[in-house]
Amino acid sequence: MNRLSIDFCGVNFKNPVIPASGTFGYGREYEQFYPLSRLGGISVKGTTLNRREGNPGPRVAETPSGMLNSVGLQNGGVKKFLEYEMPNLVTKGTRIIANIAGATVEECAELASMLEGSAVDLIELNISCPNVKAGGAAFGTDCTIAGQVTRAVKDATSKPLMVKLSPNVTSITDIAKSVEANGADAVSLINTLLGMRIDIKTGRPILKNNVGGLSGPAVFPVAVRMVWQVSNAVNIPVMGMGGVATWEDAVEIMMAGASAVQDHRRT
Amino acid sequence: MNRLSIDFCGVNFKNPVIPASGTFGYGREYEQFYPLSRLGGISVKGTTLNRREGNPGPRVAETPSGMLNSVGLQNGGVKKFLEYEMPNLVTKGTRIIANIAGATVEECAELASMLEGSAVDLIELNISCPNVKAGGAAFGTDCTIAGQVTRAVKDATSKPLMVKLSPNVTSITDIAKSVEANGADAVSLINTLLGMRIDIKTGRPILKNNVGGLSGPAVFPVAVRMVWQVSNAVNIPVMGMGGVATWEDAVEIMMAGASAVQDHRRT
Amino acid sequence: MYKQGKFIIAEKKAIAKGIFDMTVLCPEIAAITQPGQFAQVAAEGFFLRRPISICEVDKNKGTIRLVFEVRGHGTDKISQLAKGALVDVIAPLGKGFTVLEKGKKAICIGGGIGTPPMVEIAKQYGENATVISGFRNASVVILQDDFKSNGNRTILCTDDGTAGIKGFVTDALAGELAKEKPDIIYACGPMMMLKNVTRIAAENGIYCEVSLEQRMACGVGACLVCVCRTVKNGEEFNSHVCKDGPVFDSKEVVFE
Amino acid sequence: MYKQGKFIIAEKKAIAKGIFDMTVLCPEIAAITQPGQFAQVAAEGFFLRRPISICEVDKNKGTIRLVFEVRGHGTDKISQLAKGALVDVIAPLGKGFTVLEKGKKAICIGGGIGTPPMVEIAKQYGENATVISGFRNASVVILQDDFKSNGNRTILCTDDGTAGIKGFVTDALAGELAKEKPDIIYACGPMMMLKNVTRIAAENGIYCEVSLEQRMACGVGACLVCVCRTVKNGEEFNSHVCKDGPVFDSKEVVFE
Repeated sequence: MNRLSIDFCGVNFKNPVIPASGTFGYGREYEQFYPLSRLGGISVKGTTLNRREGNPGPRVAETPSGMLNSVGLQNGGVKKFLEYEMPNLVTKGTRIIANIAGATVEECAELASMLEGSAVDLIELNISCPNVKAGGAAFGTDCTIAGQVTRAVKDATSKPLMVKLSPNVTSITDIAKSVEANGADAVSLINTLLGMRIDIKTGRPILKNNVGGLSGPAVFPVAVRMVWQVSNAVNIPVMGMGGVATWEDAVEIMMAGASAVQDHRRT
Repeated sequence: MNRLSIDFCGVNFKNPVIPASGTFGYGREYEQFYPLSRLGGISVKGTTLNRREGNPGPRVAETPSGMLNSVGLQNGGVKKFLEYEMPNLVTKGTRIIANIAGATVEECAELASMLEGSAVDLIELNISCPNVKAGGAAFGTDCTIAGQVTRAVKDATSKPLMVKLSPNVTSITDIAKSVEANGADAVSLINTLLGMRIDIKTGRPILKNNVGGLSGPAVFPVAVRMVWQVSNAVNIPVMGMGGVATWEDAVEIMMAGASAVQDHRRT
Repeated sequence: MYKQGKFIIAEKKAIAKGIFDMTVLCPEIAAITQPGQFAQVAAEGFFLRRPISICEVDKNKGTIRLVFEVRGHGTDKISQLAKGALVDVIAPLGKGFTVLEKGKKAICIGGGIGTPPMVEIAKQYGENATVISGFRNASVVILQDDFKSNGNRTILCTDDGTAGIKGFVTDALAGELAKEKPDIIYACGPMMMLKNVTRIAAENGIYCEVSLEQRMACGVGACLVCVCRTVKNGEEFNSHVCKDGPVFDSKEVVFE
Repeated sequence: MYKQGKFIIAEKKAIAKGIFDMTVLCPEIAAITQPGQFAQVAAEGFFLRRPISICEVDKNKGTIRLVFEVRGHGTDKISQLAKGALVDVIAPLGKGFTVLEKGKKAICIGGGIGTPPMVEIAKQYGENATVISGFRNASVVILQDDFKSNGNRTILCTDDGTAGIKGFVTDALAGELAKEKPDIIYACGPMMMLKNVTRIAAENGIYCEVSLEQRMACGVGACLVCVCRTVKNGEEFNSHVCKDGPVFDSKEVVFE
């Protein structure tokens, strides 16, 4: 028997450590370093309904103990994911977490329904992206909208649903309670903190998109705090992430209440 | 003429760099390193109506490129500040920013009125502390309450009023607009981000208070982003702070829109 | 296929103002490195590695050579590593230059700190390669002797004429093409230079490869931050310097 | 008055399992250091300095001696600094031990890594000082020869009896007091040990000073994080280890 294996909202993972979405591509790039079969699972990069080119560069800026990124959800779209990536992923003997993001509630629901036939084990719904119909405010910054999109996606899928929460809010526990009340089987947190760097030689923001998401060890204390708050506020399992770089970090965020961890591979 | 001098909401500072409240005590501890007369000003540690013992220890935890603290506003109270610290500070030839914090709107107003006769140049109102009458939620996390306390303090003083904003909010620009509409002459940001560390040897939070405020270079990208957002949203001057450790950082946060900077001396 | 490890610095010296020359003993990397590939080098205390083009490879000695400029605190930290110390490197990374069969002629163009990757590719062509390199002034001229020991013909340009001929590498390129057209052109340097080299190559119907730069994170194609704009059969799309490049067919690069 | 600077490491060696002995050449600091004061030592790559008690001062050589245990990544980083390297130090900090006039007798008590600060204070008393030090086992016994060369009487205790007598320093202290009462007792070590030493000293009516530890940031009394609970004329209040201590009159410390 495998003492590291866990049951996470009905999905069995052979161990609780999973590379975070967006840091690991579809696994192809790191396969030689980390045989995917050794990973508890993989949360693949954010997938949208249609192919997205993402933001213009520069898309990255270094920060103390971290980095800002503004990739802008570049991906080939859900059809390419299902036709090109899934056939490869299913052969790897690891759990597959599909990370999905939509511009509207309807789009999120449609994305989930398109994954119905697939071998995806768990759906991770990214609610930190802008809700076009709500003037671009992120779904994840409003309890009502976060609840609505969760409910719509849950109704559109038979797979377990994990909602990825944004830390850029006044009360992350209120958001967590709302998505739990609306059918979420789990929550994952934290997504990136909104940040900015300016090139003092030019006076202009380093990122073409001006602002970007802060990740890395710098945000780890915020992740630990929010995981601790949320796991004390909801009854569904929490997947912890945000600057988890070492095994000690993984232990610490699990002590804060996470049942599983998404880590940020450093190479 | 001094090319570094600035006018900040009517107060002339000989230069725009000021040690942040809580990092510099009342100046006594660092005098031999930094003659106070060379500083643009000093934002003294948070002062409350009555003497406060603060939180039990440990009050500090190290984090990647930063630290958490939970001092809990330990201070001798406003009377001691006026009788013991002010007579010393007025001899230093630098601007004095009094940082005040109260448990209720009325207490904040009373604090401000007690500074009326003093040589304090600028009042910095800390609205990140818990509002006892609102169940302990920080004044600074609600637009209405932030506006109310700002108005009450403004009505109680003839001195320029700067409101120090909390970054632990969904929209810091909404809070900034509310305090501007209610009479704030300036805003300062960011206060610390709420964070937590756990000692993996004991499984317990390192801080006796469980959570604490994250400061240091780790939070600098969040500070730059919020200063940029707020300075584009209000017409009153912004004093930037949060992980400012080098002259390059000071330049960067001023490029983001700050007219002056509170820095975090590293020794 | 790339390797990661901490390797011994066999040689390190400053070769010009703020420019360092580091030879790293890493046989498993040297054995598989192609001209034009790069290395991701860790700078202690910094979150992101620094991408540095591989200047030269010695498969017999099992070494790679990194010539880089100190541009900030991170590269400054790397430049402080001493001979004998360990340096944390991931390499070889990215798509390198296309090497034509023996006897073909090449022109290699380097602009400033874009010059180092030209050493290994020019070496493949020996006397059949002409290396045109340009620098701000004499104080930052580098690698001319290395090209000569490759057997390459060299044309040195400086903006102020303090070394070689006064003028831009593109002027020298035009002059060369007027005399004889090579089978291929390689270029690395500022975007404006690459844009002009690309135009001149196109006007002369010569295949040209350019090596691009972009702010980078993972270096292996996973994080998608090092984006550059490219075009194929009329359709524009985003490529990534670390995996699709750093070397691109110049016709496929979209220059703003 | 304290100084900050980068100073040369004159000596560095490991003296027990995970315990290092570093001598730093800093005449301006050595000249003003009192027994029981401490230094704030920077660990590269870490935000906070590490507070380390000053074990010994040589005002002629202009050196201070720091004996510390590797407890985490930060102290590990400091322990890697080599002889001849620079170490960034702020010292002397805090309130040290009260030194009585010549001829007075003292008992100095060190528990584990609380032993180093006893070297300098015991030196002030020479043969009039008895040093009782306790350790987990023989593998972590330190500084006994230093006390002997001070001319001190030494009593060594270990929890498991693998060195010296088997038992606690408090047992040895009680035994000493039964024979003769000193004019003062100094102690540094685990809180439980300090609590018991304080009780025994009080029962025997002997003035006692204890040196405390707490997680620290600025080290100079500005940030107020290194809090400890103290009492004076019946009133309890918070003091700060870095400025009001690390040495306190044991009667004024509130032990939980």
